[in-house]
Amino acid sequence: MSVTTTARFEIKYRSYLTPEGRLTGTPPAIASDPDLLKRLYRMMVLVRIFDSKAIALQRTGQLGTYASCLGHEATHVAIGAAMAPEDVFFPMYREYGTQLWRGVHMEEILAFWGGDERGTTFRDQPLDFPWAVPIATQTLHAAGAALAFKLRGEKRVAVTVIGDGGTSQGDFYESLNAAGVYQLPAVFVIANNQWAISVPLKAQTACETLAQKAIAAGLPGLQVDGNDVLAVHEAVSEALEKARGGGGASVIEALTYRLSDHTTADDARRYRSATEVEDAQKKEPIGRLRRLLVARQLWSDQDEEALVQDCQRQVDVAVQSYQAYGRPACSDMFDYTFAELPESLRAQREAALAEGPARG
Amino acid sequence: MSVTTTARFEIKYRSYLTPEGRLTGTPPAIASDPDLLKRLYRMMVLVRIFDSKAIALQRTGQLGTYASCLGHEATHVAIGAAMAPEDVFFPMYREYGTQLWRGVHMEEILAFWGGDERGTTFRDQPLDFPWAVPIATQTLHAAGAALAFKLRGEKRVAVTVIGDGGTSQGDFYESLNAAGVYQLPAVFVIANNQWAISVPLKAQTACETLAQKAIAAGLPGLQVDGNDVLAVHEAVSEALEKARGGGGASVIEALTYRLSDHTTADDARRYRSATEVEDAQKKEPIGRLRRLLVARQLWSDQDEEALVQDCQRQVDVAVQSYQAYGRPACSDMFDYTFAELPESLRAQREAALAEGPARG
Amino acid sequence: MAKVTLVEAVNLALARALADDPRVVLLGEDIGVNGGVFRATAGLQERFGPARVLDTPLAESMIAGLAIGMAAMGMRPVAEIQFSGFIYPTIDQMINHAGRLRTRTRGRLSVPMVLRAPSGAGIHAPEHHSESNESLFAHMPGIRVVMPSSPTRAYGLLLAAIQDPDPVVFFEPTRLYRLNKQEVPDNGQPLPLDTCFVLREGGDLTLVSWGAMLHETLETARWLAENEQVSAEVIDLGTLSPIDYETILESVGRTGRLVIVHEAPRTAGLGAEIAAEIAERALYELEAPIIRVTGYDVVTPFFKLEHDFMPSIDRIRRAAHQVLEP
Amino acid sequence: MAKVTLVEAVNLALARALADDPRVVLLGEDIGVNGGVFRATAGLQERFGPARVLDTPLAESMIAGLAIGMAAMGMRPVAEIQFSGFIYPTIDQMINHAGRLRTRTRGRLSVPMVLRAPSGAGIHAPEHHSESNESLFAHMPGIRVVMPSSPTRAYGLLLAAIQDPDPVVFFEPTRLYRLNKQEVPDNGQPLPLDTCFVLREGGDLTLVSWGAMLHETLETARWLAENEQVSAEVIDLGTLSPIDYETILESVGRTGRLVIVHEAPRTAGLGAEIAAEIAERALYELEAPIIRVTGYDVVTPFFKLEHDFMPSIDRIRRAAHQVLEP
Ligand SMILES: Cc1ncc(C[n+]2csc(CCOP(=O)(O)OP(=O)(O)O)c2C)c(N)n1
Ligand SMILES: Cc1ncc(C[n+]2csc(CCOP(=O)(O)OP(=O)(O)O)c2C)c(N)n1
Ligand SMILES: [Mg+2]
Ligand SMILES: [Mg+2]
Repeated sequence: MSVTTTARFEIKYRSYLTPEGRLTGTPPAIASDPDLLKRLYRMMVLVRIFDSKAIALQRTGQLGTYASCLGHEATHVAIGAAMAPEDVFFPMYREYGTQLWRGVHMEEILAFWGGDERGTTFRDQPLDFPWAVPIATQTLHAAGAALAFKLRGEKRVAVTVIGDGGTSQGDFYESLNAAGVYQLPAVFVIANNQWAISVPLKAQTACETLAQKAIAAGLPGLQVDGNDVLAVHEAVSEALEKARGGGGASVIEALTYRLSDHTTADDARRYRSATEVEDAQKKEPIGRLRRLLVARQLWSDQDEEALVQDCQRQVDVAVQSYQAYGRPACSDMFDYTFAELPESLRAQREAALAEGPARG
Repeated sequence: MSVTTTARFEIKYRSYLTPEGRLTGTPPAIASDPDLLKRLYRMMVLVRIFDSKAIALQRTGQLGTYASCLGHEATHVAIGAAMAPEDVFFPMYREYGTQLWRGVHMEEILAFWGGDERGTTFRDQPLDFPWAVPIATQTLHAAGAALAFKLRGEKRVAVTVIGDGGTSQGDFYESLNAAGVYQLPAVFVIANNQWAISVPLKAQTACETLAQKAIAAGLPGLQVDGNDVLAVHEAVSEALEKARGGGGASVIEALTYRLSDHTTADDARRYRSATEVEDAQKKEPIGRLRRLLVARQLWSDQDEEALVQDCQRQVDVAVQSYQAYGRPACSDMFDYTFAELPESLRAQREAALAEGPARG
Repeated sequence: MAKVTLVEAVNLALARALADDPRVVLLGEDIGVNGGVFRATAGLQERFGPARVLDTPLAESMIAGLAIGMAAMGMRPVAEIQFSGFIYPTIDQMINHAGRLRTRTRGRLSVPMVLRAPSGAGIHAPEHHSESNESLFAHMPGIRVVMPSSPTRAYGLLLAAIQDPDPVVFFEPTRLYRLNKQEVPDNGQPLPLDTCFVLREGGDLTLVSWGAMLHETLETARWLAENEQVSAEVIDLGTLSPIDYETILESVGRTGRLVIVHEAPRTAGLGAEIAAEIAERALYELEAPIIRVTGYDVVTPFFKLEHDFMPSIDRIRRAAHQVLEP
Repeated sequence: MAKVTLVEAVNLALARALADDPRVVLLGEDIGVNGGVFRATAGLQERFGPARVLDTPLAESMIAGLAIGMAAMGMRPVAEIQFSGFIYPTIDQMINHAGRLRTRTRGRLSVPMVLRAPSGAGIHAPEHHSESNESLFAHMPGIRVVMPSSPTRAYGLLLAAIQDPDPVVFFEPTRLYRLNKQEVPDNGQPLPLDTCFVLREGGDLTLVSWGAMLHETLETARWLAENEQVSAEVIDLGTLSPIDYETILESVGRTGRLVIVHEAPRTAGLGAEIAAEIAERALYELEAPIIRVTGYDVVTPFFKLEHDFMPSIDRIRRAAHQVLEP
């Protein structure tokens, strides 16, 4: 035959929890696990309260530039909840929901954005990678870690998150390709929040979906409603199970929206309309989960009040710890450059210490 | 609905001329253009004779490392024939068939592999890019050129070729993405010869096809029989027409086979079986076109003999010109570094010239 | 004539180049509607249209590669990299193509592009937003590297970079972006790319620096003049590669003393190049060892310690005293 | 004990590391069945299996990024880049992650990886196969850069690089791969990464070099001894970053004369760093200006002119004469 079809693909989309808080279709098992639903809800609320506090700290000069996660809570928290402790997480820079679930402390997050390397020591989470500011680079680390797990025969999975903008980077593509070739235990979540700073999705790619980028690496790609904690949890859990069982990597595109400015250094009003943000606001993830819980009588106004108070208290404690960090030692700059200080750095270190703390 | 399908894709494959030299399906118009068929054939034979001469020169110490195009002739020549003169070609390193069609001289190709920059001056082809040895980098130049054409409103197309191995590079993906976003007049041909030096396709990617990589950029992807000059010519012509008309970029995967070692520095027997090569040999492109021409009584033994003699003569002339190149001037090293020699290079240039030609 | 900041001067120069030369096109992440994260391209897309000021997908190797293709086809692309910490993916394209297309084709094709990037620490930015990596580019043949240190020089040098027939990497010191203002006549006049700028004349010692560190270097010179009657000549390197050694040699010939100040790490930093060259060519004029005051050989720390990393006025003054009384 | 070439010594060291340490994994393009385009990994996949010696897809940034992830998870990846002209896409991963993961996490995570790459000109290779770019890596904090100049040192330094707890970029001079043989006992003994190697003692002048250029440098020293009774001390830098200055200073303290020889372009090459540092710390011991004999500030030419580009024995000898009779 002169013309034949050699390959066919399709991208599916999953969503169970509507913005109104109703379940549709055949929801996953966690829909009937009230405890887990409530834990997810609590964490999403904690993250949101933490987030607004961090912005307040920045606005009052107590924190450096900060990247808000407003609107991404379902995606981030669901990833954390789906992962096993021995899995390893490779974040970009705003997945606080995942990190808090996995034992990173709020004061560590603040310290990072406060300009202090001690923020990335993750005292209760020794293996997760720190934030990766150079976009997409972390996806290769995830692939490398997954390769290590596979070569050592460990049943662990590397999970990474990347933004819609990040999917334009060659590193992202190369990591998917490696994951395909080596059948790696890895899960790539694309947190598609529609914007890369001021660049809207349609100026980032001509693709209809970002999930279809998986096809270029021979991987399965799936779209989910990223504001539906059930859908994300199910998709990530399935991908983890598959990866853990030797079935290779998956790509999950979580459709969400960045409700805040890109960072506190950004002013999104310059490039997007208030209407668009208002529309997105209506689909935000926390309200819809609360509505579900309330409708099922799993949640009351009192619960809400108590939760908010508790979260605020936790955040306050974290802020205090952060503020107690003080200045790192100048010598730290040298002492962790290599495992052992080379001779040539010794003199520089002494000179620097002799300077005393700098102004600025 | 909880689960929906949001996108569907398929990859088609086209082939008209069987290895036996028979036409199948609905062949493109050029099947009934004997002159063009004969021109294509002549060029394919010239390229093959040139290629074997180049290898001979290398074996006898008259040329540096050389990358043979044995087996790729249909793909390469068809691209050249489909392009318009004002289009621009961005080669990798073995597309002599395209280049000769477009006015690059055989002695220039030899000079390049003979270690002489004058090989890339392309005296009768002032705009095409020189060879790009760093794999995949050229695809971005093609995208950039296409962007220039588009911004200036010119009806010109940038055409580039990349190998199967090259498709694993981030640069390739980034160039496709740019071509999608800006709807660029560009054609990306993947010359899938099954091997990247010693790495077979299945160790390069988990993809079923390489054409499907287009999906990751929202571009159309098509597979063709790369040993079928009609199929390649049709596919490239259509892609060019589309691009020229403002319809954007295309990806074409031409399925062929590298019948030779990777370069003269390689020994393919180390990593692939003789049987595989023999099987591929049966599908090589020149024999099948000759069989078609002969069956249609467009070609005789005498024609063949005359052609071979003519090609040999042309190649001999080119080898003589190449051998007459001599040594480039040492000053060339400096004089083309910048448009104008900076003061700091002047002293280095004088010092270098004072050295006299180096041994080595 | 209004006074403008350095980043406004960059904006002025870009606007002027766009207006004067139809081949000029800007491209980069967030440079369109948003006007660049530092506002260097503010208003330019509105004024010149989206075909002259292009937002790109998020991919730095792509930005450099597109610019090379455009430049070789006769345009004058001016590409922005959002921070110099994200410039590394361009290196392959810059060294393997931008810097060598002319020589490889014996002049048939060339790459008149500019790669702009903010550079340096001191603005309390997040990780990877405070790097100084000019010396990596200075080591690349066929590429000019430029870094202005005032609004006037930003304007004139950027125009020169855009007009230059070869690739230029143009670093803009973020710490100076809004530090102070100058009257910058928008006259379309480029400044030369083959000479240093003597910012202050003096006969006792020579201070060479570039970019933001000139701020501290000049302050040190002023302090020395006011407090110790020492007259320091201050030279702004301006074009970091190829280097104009004549100006420096002439100065050191008079002063016999040289201190080089830069923010990048010391080892294989550009200060080494200057020190080596001057020491070779002016050894017998030197009254004291050439001293480099530089960032340490450590990763630029997160911002709580960035001022411990960057050369301070104290350190520069101490070096000056060392060369004055060796 | 058979004599081996430099590339065979690399192979021996890799085999030894694979045998001794289960964490060691090799990865790279064509390193498996094919044994590497230079045969550095010949036979290793057969011997240690495809889970220890991995062929990778064709993507250098990927190779570096995978190695970082593997290393941080406790493996000891040794990655091969096929030629140093293709190492540039790794720079982003190396500088932004490999070199800083330890300091950014205050020691919680680290990157004990090795990035091996052939380096240098002189083997009539095609374009982009003859580059020397060690100084780009020497400028990166947190990364060691090593380049051996003999089979013995290739073996010992590569073992040391693999055992080192931090990232090491290991350049192998292609020109020396098969130039000559040495007896290399396969004893698993690493050589130190914190000292230079004095290859020849002498009191009249000091010649510092690394990699393939040591060949010409040593020949020059021999010539000077035989023909002019001049005794040149020849120092192999070995580890190019961080540099062991003590050995060089001690030597220059005795000879008062220093010539540095390297193949990479002059500007911001590593020779500048050494010259600057020695001139600063030993100015008063210097009897003559320090001279750098280097590649020119041009793109490494195609191979017909490569020997015009590379420092020749003539040039080194002329520099020696200059410092001897300044
Ligand atoms: C390599 C690189 N280039 C540029 C930047 C600057 N930058 C920071 S965030 C960002 C946009 C990222 O968008 P996206 O990937 O969609 O993630 P989001 O911030 O929307 O979550 C850019 C361009 C960077 N951090 N790294
Ligand atoms: C960036 C880069 N990495 C590595 C190489 C070395 N190399 C040259 S050709 C080649 C294989 C290319 O395979 P493919 O893309 O399939 O093209 P083919 O040679 O088969 O036509 C490699 C690895 C290179 N030239 N550039
Ligand atoms: Mg986004
Ligand atoms: Mg191939």
